[in-house]
Amino acid sequence: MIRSGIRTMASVASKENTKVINSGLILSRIPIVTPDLTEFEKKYYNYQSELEKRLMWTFPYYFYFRKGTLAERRFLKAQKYPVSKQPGVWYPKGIPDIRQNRERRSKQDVILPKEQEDINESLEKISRPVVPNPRTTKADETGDLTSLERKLSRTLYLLLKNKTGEWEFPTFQLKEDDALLHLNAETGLRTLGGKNINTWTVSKTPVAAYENNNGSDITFFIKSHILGGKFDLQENDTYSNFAWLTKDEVKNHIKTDYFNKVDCLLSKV
Amino acid sequence: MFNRSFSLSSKSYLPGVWSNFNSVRSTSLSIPFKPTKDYILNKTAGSKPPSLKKLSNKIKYQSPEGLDEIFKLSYNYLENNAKKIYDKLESTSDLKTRENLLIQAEINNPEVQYNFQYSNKLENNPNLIDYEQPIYRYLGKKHWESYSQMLLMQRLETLHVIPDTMPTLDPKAEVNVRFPFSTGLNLWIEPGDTLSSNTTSMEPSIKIQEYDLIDTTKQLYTILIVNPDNVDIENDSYYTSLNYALTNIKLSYNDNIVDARKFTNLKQNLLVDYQPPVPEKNAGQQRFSTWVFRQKDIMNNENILSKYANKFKSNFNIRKFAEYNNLEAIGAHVWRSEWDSNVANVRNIYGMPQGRVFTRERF
Amino acid sequence: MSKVFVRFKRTQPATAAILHAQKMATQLSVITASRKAPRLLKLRPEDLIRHQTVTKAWSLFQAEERAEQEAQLRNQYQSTLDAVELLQKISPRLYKSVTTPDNNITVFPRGGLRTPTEYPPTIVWRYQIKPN
Amino acid sequence: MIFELIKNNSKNLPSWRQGNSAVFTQIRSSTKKAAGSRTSMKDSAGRRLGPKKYEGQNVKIGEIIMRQRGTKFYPGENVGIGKDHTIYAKEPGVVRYYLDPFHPKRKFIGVSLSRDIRLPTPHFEPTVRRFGHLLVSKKKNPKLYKEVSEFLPRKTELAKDDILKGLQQREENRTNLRNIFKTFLQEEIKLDSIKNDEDLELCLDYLIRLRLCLKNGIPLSESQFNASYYLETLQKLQNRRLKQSSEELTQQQEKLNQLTKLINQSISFDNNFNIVKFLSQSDKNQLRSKLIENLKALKSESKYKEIQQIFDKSKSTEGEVPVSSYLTKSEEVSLRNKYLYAVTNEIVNPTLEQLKELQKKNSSNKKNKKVKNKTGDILIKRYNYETHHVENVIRQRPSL
Repeated sequence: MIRSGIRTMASVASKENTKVINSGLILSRIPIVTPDLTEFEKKYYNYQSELEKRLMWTFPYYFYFRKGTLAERRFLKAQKYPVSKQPGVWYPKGIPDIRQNRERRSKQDVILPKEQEDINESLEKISRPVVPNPRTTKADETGDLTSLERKLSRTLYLLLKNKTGEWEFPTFQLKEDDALLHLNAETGLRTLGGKNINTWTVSKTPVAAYENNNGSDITFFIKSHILGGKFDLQENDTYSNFAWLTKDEVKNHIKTDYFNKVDCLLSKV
Repeated sequence: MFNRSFSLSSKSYLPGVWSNFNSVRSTSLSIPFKPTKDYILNKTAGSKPPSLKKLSNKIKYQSPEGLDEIFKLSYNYLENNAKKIYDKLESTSDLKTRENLLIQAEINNPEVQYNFQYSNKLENNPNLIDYEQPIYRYLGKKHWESYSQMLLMQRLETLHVIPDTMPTLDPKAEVNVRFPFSTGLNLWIEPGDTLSSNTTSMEPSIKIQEYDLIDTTKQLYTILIVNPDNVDIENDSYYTSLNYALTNIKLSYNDNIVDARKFTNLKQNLLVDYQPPVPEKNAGQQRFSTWVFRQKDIMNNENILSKYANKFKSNFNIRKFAEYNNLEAIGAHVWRSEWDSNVANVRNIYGMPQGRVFTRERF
Repeated sequence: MSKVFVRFKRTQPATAAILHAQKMATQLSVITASRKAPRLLKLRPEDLIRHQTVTKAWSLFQAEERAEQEAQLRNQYQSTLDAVELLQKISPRLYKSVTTPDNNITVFPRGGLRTPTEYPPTIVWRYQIKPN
Repeated sequence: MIFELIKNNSKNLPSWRQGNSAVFTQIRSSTKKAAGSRTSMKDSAGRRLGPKKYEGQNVKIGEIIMRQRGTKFYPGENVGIGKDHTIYAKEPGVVRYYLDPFHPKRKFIGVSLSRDIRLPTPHFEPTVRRFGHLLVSKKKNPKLYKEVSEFLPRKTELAKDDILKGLQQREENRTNLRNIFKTFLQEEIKLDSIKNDEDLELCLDYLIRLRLCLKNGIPLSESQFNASYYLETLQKLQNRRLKQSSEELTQQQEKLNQLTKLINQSISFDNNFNIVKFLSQSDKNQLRSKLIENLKALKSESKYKEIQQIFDKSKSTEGEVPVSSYLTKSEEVSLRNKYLYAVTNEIVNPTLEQLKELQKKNSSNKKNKKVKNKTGDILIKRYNYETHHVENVIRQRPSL
């Protein structure tokens, strides 16, 4: 590609000034939690785990709990014991086949003894029970599109609303002669959204090009991730609003041909 | 939409392609026994498999947990894929591609799989395994190739049936042989079995199962049974005889057992009457190989008889015969015969002269 | 002959060795496979077919996912290629800047990107960045 | 030097050893002995290996062609290999040393049956074989002929008596069956068209064959064809053997067809393969549904003796169609289990009186041992999965 570029440089040099070059920025916030499972996946994993429980070797509790300890006693107390075999008795569901306290014909449920639950205990206490944070946040409930805390399981993309009322990715015109695409995008982002933002531009190579206004105006997209801080829209002439949106929301917000250009660049997850 | 979605169109395609039976989908693609079908497709909690007969066994049995829920989703997913293939089928007219699409559309159907895996593939019941359907032909071929075909080829090679009769064989149809008329038994013989002369005293019935896509209304078959081990005492060698020859036999995918009932016209179908194996004492084993050919066109038996009749018994060349009549070998079978005390009886019934006796040692 | 009693250190009786061996045998038998393995899972034909159906559907589903992902990657590569080629036509200067390797930009960010977890952290997002 | 070393070391030894320092062990140095030892005397005489017959030489059966260690040469066509890899001729002919493209790394030795046959023989051509046995003439060599034709392998010779005995037994059984069929045909069916003995014999042949086929699990229509075709073929062969005219054959076959048709319409076999009067499928269905109704009615009135009588063949009344003629074996068993042996009532945790009553009943029932295991009340312990307790249960079944 480089070699061919050098060859054709002279021939296209005359055209250089005829087009306006913009650098666009696809700024994403990567998912914070693992992707949501589909119904099929959920049920399949459930089936597999049930099978695994049925086929697993008997849990060697004596390996984990030393004989005669309190922990062992607590563990044994929590277990449910299978029906034991007695001679001369008819078992309609089949004669029990028990080894090491396990019914070999069915699955083994290992029940962990419950710790005392007291959520109100202070955070400093090390032995407090583990209570996971919810996967949905306040922003999800209020439907706040500008929050970085919405849709934790999805990748969010920054979209801006320009003065004509159209949504687009942040786009900045290359004004100086020696301006570079990615640097222009980064400085542009900071003038628009304030200095309190930490981003990482993956590469200076543009990932897509979009021509609008009959091809007189070309936007080269640069991919970038937001790592910290926040986008705070400053007073400006071009954009009036911003939003952090998932791929399907992006599709609803922007024009079809514009979306088709960036379709493959946006993550489904 | 873009979220990782599992497309379920059970709503849009009720009742689903796999429960539609029409000209394209025959009823053999469904399980005829209703309780089994219900159990597989719409199992309710607590119901037990109908293949369990005793009540006590039913109480004892537990199907795996979580299977019911995931099965419904899986079935809908696979049925949806099948629906797409059936849609594609409507716009194709090429027979080969249609056949392939029909196979692809049904291969994941649990009903088809159940029918095929748990019913007799040899004595097939067309309500369960209907070889008219491409999918059953495909499954049948795979099943045949997994064992029986390999066994046949091994026996043909180790017994040197190839190249002693035909040069080689590219097996395309499954051939099975049994002798119901002589014994009253319902047993299929394995290639290479040594059979008593009593068993083989009457003609075999031969099952020819085609798996390829052919025009069954036109295709004709020739069946030859040859014995390359007749003693040629003058040359101190052996010669081949033709022991049974059937021509112009018409078969279908399901009705394909060849016996006297298949003869529409005795003269056109029966070229050479059955000559039972009557090995002579100390002359070693004789290999009786059954060859099945596809014909290119109708054979004129009178012509052949006038030309070759004298050669059938004394020195038959099966290669030349096949070449002359444009025959394509598609299947074979072999059994072995040896002298036993019943040979004299068989010779007597057939009005043959007494057998010769040879020295036990070779010189 | 006079008997002299001597005090000895008390030793274990002979049966102790046997008991020890027995204990070893019990312990070994506890960890042997035959005692821990469950009974074979025997499915009836109907359930086996249902299981096969599920397995088939899952493998097809996975294959579909994989194909989709590969197609997306292919499209991404093509899109990048197209963009760079267009840039080459329009602006050779930018094209050169884009295609010359620059180590600074490809360096992975210092704090790193956070790996997704099953549940979110207590502080979901850090809104204040440290000024460099 | 060694001596000194021992001396010095002995200072550290305990006192009781120090005095005897002159005692020391003998040490061997590594020198070759002048005389020969056993190791050098192991050379054996030459084994006389190598080819015994060369390319193009004639050989007879059993002649050794090559002695070798390992398979330097592999046995090719018409040769064998011994346990020490000796290659010998199996056929008389010409020795050939050759290569085979199917095994490019091997050298072969073969015997070609004649000088103009090259080895290896073409892969797709029929193999050239030599028969080798000699014809034993009855006229020229009657003694040898007798000896050879009467010879049987040892195993066959030993099994012969048993086989003949079995044959005789089966023949006897068949005659018995024939007699039964004959009386049945003559007394129960009284077919008019069977006039002479010849026809009757043909019918009996057909019936024997039909029963055999049915017993071997061949479906009815298939069995009927099988039996008639068997007889037809025999007729055809007899016709050929006796050199009768073809008209005669067609006559015979027509007769056979008539008789088989007649028999198929008037006779069938029950589920124990006993001959019974003909029942069509619709008749069978009708009888079955009637039987089930009857059984239901009898069961509701708990008339188990009557139910038993229905299933008991020996006790069935005159004129009534026996159950076995229209039910299949499995149907019969399942109906019997359902209506005769099924548990009618259960008493959980019975009282003392109920237990005593049971004991009394059982002691009186003891005589009838045969039906005991399937009928009569029983007391068992059963595990209850809800209460997790073992409970005593009296399971009441019809007592006969």
